[in-house]
Amino acid sequence: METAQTLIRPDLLNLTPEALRALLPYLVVFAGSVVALLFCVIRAFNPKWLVTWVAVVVCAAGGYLSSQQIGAPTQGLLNGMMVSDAFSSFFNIVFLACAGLTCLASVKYLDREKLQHPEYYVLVLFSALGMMLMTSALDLVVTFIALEIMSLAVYVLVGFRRADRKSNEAAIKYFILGSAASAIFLYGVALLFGATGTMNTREILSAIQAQPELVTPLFTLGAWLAILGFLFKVASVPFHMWMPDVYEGAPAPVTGFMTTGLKAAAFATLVRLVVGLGYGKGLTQMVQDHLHTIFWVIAALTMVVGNVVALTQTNLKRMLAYSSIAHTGYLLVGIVPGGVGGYGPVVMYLTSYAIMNLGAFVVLSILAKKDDSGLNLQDLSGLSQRRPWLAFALSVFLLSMAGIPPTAGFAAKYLLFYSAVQAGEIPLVIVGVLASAVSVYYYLRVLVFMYMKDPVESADGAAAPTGAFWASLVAASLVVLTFQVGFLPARLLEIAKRVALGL
Amino acid sequence: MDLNPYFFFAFAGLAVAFALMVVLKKNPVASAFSLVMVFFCFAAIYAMMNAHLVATLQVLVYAGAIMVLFIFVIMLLAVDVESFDLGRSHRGLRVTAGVMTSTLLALFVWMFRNTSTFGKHGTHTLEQIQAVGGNTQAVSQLMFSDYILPFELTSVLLLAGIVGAVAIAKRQSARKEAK
Amino acid sequence: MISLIPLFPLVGFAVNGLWYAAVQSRPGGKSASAGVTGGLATLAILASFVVSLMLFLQLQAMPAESRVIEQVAFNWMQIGDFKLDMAFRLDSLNTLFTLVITGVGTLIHIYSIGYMGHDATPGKFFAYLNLFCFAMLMLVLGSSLPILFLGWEGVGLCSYLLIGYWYADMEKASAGKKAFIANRVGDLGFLLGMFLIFTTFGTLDFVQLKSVVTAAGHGALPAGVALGTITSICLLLFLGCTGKSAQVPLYVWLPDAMAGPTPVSALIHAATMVTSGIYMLARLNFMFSLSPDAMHVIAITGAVTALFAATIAIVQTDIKKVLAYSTVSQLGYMFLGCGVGAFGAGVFHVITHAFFKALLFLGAGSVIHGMSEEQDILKMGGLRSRMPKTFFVFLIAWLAICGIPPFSGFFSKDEILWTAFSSPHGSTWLWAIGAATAVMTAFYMTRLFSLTFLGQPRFKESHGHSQHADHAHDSHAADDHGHGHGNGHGHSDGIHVHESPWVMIGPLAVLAVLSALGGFMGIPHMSWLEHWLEPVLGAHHGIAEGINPSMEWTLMGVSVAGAVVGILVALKLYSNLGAAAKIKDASSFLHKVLTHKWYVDELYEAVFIRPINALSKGLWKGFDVAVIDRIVLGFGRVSQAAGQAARTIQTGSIQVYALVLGLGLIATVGYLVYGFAR
Amino acid sequence: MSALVVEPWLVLSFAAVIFFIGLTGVLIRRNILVLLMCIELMLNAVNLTFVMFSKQLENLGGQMAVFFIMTVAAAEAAVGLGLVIALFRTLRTVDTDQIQLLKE
Amino acid sequence: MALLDNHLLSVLVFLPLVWALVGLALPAGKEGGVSRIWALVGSLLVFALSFQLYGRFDAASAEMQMVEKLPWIESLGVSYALGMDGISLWLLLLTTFLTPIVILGSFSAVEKRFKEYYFLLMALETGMLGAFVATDVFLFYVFWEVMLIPMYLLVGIWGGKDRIYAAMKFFVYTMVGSLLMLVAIFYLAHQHQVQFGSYSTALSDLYKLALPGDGWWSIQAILFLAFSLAFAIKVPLFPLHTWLPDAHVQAPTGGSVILAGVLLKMGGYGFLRFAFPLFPAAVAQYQGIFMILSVVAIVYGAWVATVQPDVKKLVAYSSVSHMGYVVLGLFSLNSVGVTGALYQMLNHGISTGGLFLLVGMIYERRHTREIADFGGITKVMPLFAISLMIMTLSSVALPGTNGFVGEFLILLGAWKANQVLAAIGALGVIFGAVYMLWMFQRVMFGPTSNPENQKLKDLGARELVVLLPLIVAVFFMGVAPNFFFSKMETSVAAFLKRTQPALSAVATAQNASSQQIETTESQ
Repeated sequence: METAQTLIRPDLLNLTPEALRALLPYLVVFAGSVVALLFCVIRAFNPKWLVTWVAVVVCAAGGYLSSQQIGAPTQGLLNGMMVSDAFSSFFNIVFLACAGLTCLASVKYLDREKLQHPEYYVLVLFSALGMMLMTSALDLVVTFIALEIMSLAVYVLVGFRRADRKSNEAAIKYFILGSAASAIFLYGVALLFGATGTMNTREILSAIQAQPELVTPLFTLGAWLAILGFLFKVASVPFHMWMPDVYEGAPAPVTGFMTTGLKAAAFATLVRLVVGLGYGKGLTQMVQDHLHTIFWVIAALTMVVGNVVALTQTNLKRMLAYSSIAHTGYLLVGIVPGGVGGYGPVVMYLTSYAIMNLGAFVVLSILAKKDDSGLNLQDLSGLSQRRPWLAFALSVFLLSMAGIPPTAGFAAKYLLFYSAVQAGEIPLVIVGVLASAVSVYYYLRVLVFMYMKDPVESADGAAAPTGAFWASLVAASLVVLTFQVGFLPARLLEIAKRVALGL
Repeated sequence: MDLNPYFFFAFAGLAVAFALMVVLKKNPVASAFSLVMVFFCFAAIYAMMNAHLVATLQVLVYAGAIMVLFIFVIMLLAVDVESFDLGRSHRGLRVTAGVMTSTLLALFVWMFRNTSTFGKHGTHTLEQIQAVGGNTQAVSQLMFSDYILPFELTSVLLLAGIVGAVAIAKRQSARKEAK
Repeated sequence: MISLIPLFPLVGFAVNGLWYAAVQSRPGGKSASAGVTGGLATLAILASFVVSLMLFLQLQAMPAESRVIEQVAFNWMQIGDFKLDMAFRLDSLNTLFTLVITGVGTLIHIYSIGYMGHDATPGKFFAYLNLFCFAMLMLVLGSSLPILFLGWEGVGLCSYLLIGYWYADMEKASAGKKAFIANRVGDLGFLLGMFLIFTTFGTLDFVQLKSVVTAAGHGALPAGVALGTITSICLLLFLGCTGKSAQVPLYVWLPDAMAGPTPVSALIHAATMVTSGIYMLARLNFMFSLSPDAMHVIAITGAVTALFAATIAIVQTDIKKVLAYSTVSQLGYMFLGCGVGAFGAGVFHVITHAFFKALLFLGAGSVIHGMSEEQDILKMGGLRSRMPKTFFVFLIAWLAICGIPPFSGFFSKDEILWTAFSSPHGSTWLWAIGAATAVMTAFYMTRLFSLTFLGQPRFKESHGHSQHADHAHDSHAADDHGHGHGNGHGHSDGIHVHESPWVMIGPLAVLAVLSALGGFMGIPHMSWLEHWLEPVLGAHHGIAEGINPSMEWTLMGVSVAGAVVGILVALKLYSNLGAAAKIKDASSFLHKVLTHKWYVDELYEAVFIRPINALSKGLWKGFDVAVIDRIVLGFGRVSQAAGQAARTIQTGSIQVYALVLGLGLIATVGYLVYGFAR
Repeated sequence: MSALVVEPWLVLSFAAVIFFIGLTGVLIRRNILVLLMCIELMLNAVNLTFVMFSKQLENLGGQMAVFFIMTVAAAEAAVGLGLVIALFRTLRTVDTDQIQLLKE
Repeated sequence: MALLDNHLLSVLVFLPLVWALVGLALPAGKEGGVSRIWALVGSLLVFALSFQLYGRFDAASAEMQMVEKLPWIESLGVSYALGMDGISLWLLLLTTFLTPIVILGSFSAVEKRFKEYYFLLMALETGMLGAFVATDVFLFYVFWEVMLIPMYLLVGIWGGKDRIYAAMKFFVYTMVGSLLMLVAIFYLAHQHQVQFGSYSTALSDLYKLALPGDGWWSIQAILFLAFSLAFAIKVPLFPLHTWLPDAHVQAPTGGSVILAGVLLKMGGYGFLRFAFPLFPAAVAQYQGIFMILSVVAIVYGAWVATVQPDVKKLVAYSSVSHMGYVVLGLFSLNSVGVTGALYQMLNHGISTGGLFLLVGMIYERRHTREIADFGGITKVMPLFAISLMIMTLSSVALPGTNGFVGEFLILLGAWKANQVLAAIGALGVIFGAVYMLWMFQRVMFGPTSNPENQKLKDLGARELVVLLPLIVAVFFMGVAPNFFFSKMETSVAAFLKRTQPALSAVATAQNASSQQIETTESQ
């Protein structure tokens, strides 16, 4: 028999219209970033505003296309390497919204910082694409590559203020620790591959469900290392150390993008990973219990450490970084029980958190002075008198983070903890609420400075930047959203639940 | 595992030795060259495992491209500073790190030793691979069908990497223009 | 109709009060004259008196066993089984009190018009007086304990307001506060007693209560109620009485209460308010008589108070203080009477005491008025000729309180002494204490009388001032700032002694008549009073076994003789001050103790006030701030410190970050290995 | 006859040794460039694991993964070195002990 | 007006907020003239509107009335459910009554940032009204928390020297307490799902839950304690009261009045509305402990108040004492005590509110609150003296004033429940008089020796208008309590009915155990 055999399966390359439609958001974003890149390169256009708008339009288009997919049936794409389901479509919208709003809010900031390089927007688009792919991926290799697409872009964005030492330092720290964590994740994937013979989470799950003896030490180690890689990305204690430094050093809009888009992406992927590796419904009892304990401790530690350290911070960006760690802890509460019931609220929380945190950083980027200075608490003294609306917006976002009704943060936290109580995690919830009681203190301290102290006359006080129209608009719309979700959380919750159900 | 144990242990030993040199040598250039040696050892082991394409790429991409990049940067930067031999971090950290990694290694090895069940075997037996024309053929064919998505994504990744590297490393012309 | 009685003074209070608050107290507002405001107030109380009188006559026309007039004004509160009406009930007991209060009250109001003629804020004063009358009338007219309590606390308030009337003097303000708080201590007992009654008997209405308590027949315990409960109720209520009626141990406020204007002392602290304790005992006599233990306590407290206060009165030199202690002592008599079961005798003494003590106080007021605010009897003397009218009325009162027949005090005091001896609850000891007190009373009253009116003046007299009395004392009234003792001494020119005007003397005369003749309503063995009170207080209890009824006359003789002896000794002693001084020196320790009122105030200060004050401070600084707050803030501090500690790991070094990551890896992987290895 | 057989766990352990040597390097070296090299070491250890399993399980997926990892490593190296250059421009150093501006 | 007919409560709750938002858009005017008039008109409008409640309330029914219910988060059974009964009626009216008074009283006290001040006051009113009418625990929690922020800002911006510390303490203290309540709410909703198959946080549904309640650490008991922590902090009950003196002293006058007048009432209201009917067995179990704590609060608060050098702090500690009475009455668990406690809540709002207003008025004149700085004020400010005297008398519970009715009923109720504790609690009657009168004496009496005090102006017309309603209320409530009781009676009885079986069960259990001890001892 000389007939040359081939491993090529042409059927994989014949895309059905449904599959094409499912892939369309990704293609649009990719195409958009390439177009934007072209505009960067071709100097004939004035790319200053054009690239921005290309990015925004692309995000909007991608978001719209994704929203069309939410109701579509779940389908595996390209050999089941990725999946288009409600979960991925929903998060696509979140990522693209974050990216688009970040782009809009960055315009004035970049002008002020003399950083108006069009690459910025391209990189934001690339990272958004990475996020989208990462959340959609089923195959861990795809997850890894998407993770790297996102990360590489973000590494660069963090270091985007190239002349600033802090920015450089943040980028290099993030890069080194991030790469190490990637390596750990990858090591886990390798072990999983050995333990199950596949890298596709769907297949892994069905394999261990069919053959419980596959849950070997090797499998457990691999699974844990893979999960750990994402626990690093979402900055849960003790894998959180990089985060405050990076958040502080990165340009304010980028930090905002990271705390929202990147965090949501990492967390969404974590959820996929946790589900795919059988946590809660496929592991042997012993492994399940041990992993549960580990998650429990990490969640508790994350909530406590994040909040407690945030208490001592005086720089707003850094404080929000620690608060972001604390929020990771709350989110983990939704994962600890290991049931689908928890994931809906996690989705909801991620969305709400994205809204309020992005808002907070947009406000910070408006407030920031050269090289993101002027973001210490003292600098906010009397802000309510100087710039009442900004102060109000920031207050809303902070109170929402503190979980005070009637804001999105409260509704989301309520639902999250509620689901945990249902799952019987009452002690953890108690740790959570006590930790969030601590958090109230530092969020309110910002309000103290803004509302209760009188303005101090600083030397460059007169040069306070003004007139960031788009950023203000973004902030305002986010305030509205914060209240809307706070008052009427039912709709978002329904979507989130449906989204999580498909996992 | 039909791996020649003598060759394997020889290359493995060499790799470990060079890896240690990467870590322990003060001079980054020495580290870099040790790393190249590690890469070569790995290539040899890959070859022994019938992963010919990977072995080749190991030499080309790692030993060739990446290491050249490293050396290039080292040279680029080393010109500017007196001493580039920074050595190691302080002792407490070193000891802790040593203890820690050894412990971790022990834990990992324990895990490996206690695993007897592995995942299901795939279809890419030696015969099958031979049938499609060898390792390189098989890998390439897979790349354009089963693994088309990650393959395409690598292109995006590289594009992103290029844009990023350019954005971050190019001379700060914009700033100067602004001034 | 009954509600009109308290309503008139309330309206008077409202009119005067609002007028004062809205007009007179405003900056630039002009004070109304005492004549106008006082006239208004007097009219109000007079109207009450008229109504009372009419109702009294109405009662009298009724058959004895149904002498009750009731009126429910409105439903005050009602919650489930707890129902409380704002209701008034007039019967033979409180009609007497009503008459005394409104009658004596009217006189004192009239008197005050003169006495307060030059006060800066007469509007305020008369408003207070009317308010007091209102409260006092509520107290006696109320058909249930809570209404009584309303009046009970109300009179306490007025007492507070009026004692501290000249508030600019901190001591007077303090005296007011002391009165209120001492009363409050008693009220606590009252309140708890009331609760216990309600939880035991389910009602607070007097009539219902009586029917429940006496359901099992006279002298028998009601079904299902332990004697201990009854005793507790009685003792708790009696605690209230000790506060309001100034008995040991809560009497301390009454002497200090003399800081108020003298008519107030007469009205509140002699004639009416302080007797409300007796009223309550009499009102609840059916309850008290069930508990022999409680009766003993009451009798003994009364006797002890009587004696104790008399000892102090002997050495006081302030004319009003002497009278104050005498009041305490006389109240002790009344309680002694009630305690031995002779509630009628107690009430009788309340009435006579109201007459003569009011007279004494008003007379003293007249003296003080005439002496330009001098109150020290050692600085008086020889006023007989200078204030003859005052002297005359005072003489009657003096004889009455000393128990010289046929003045009113004799009859009532004698009845108490006799029952103390003869009643089943009584004993020889109680009589002996009472008699001894009678002797001492005669002694110190005579001392007072002698030092004030007899002998030679011991003050520098000035002449040549205007003949009109009104002008001589403008110093005290024009400005209440400097009001007080100091002012009297400040007259380097000496004092122009003068007789008081007719508005003051008139009431005195009426009271003098009453003091002289009032006793005839209760002549032993043919007492109109006893008969009158029978529906409420029950028939006379008779005498204990083994007591010869003829002893009554003997004892009467003994006490009169004792009084006469006391009078004579005192007259002899104080006709020559040198002799008195010798005795004083001879018993300097005793004298000192007595002058300092047995150091009771100091004792209370040391035992209650200071420790609680110190404790409070300690609790505040030592517990509130140092413990609770420290714990609360401690949580914050611990969090902060933990945060700081966690910060220190955050060194900024990549290696350390990676190390922590690695440690997390070890911990988790180790835990998993442990799981497999187990 | 050789009794010596290369058991899978032995290869795995060898890879782990290399991996942890790399990790140790990240922990103890101060030169950022060497840190980057150490991360390459770690990735190589992973690659070895993949290839081993690929062979053992007769599944070329492992080798595919290696191919992608190499690509990623290249891109990472490019960006990482770019970052190092940028850092060096402003800080004039590649010493991790010198880049501790951001802390606590 | 169909809107008013069908949604009176919603209109009432949100009108202040909407009104205030419009006010934000208006110019503040000179010295905040526009803002304050706008706020005053708005609050008066709300007050007038609240009379509708009184008129339409059916006292004979214990059911929730004027009910509004809209699904809110259906999947969790959360609804926007409003309703009122005899318990909330008067608290609502108290709120709407005090708000215009506070606004009018703040005219001269507020010297900066007028617009925000009046906005926050009205927003606060929305929160308070909402909390009193919410019949869904989730909704209640929302309003409960929403109240905190305006109060926090009021204290923090317009407060005294240590305002920030006080504001923080207030907020964090309250927040810590309420968060555990939140967890308990989760558990309740979860239990509803377990027992009835659907989620619900509606109060009426949760009442139906069967929760094991035997012993000290039963599920009911733990849930009860979680709720109680929130309420006890708010009340505040000893030993969780330390935020109160700080908050009161530092808050601006208006803030203090609202804080004392309404916010503290949330705690008592919460006990009655939530803790009692939801956890009857646990309430019966813990009755003694809470009574002890409240008695301690009464005496302790009074003692500590006695030695305060600052008038406002004295009044603040007196609040601790007075609210101790409230809790004592509530936990007497009989209709007399509970009615008394409810009444005492109203009283405390009136009298302590009045006291704070008066302290504020003198503070505006003298810029000090140290008792030692005063003396002889009566002479120069007679009307002030009269007003203060009336409020003082109300505070010391003189019969004829409102305070007496409340304290009397509370003590009577407590006496029925436990005579020893009631007796100790009654000591407050004495100590209350001690600290109030002593303060009064030191401030108002004596010679007007300080020259600064000699030139003080007496109360002006506006201040009198502020005080008069309170003074009238003091006497009216003292004389005609039935006017109020008649509306509460049915509701209180209905609430108590739920605790009675549990109460008798606990009593029997205790009797049984004590009998057992006796029998074992006799053996």
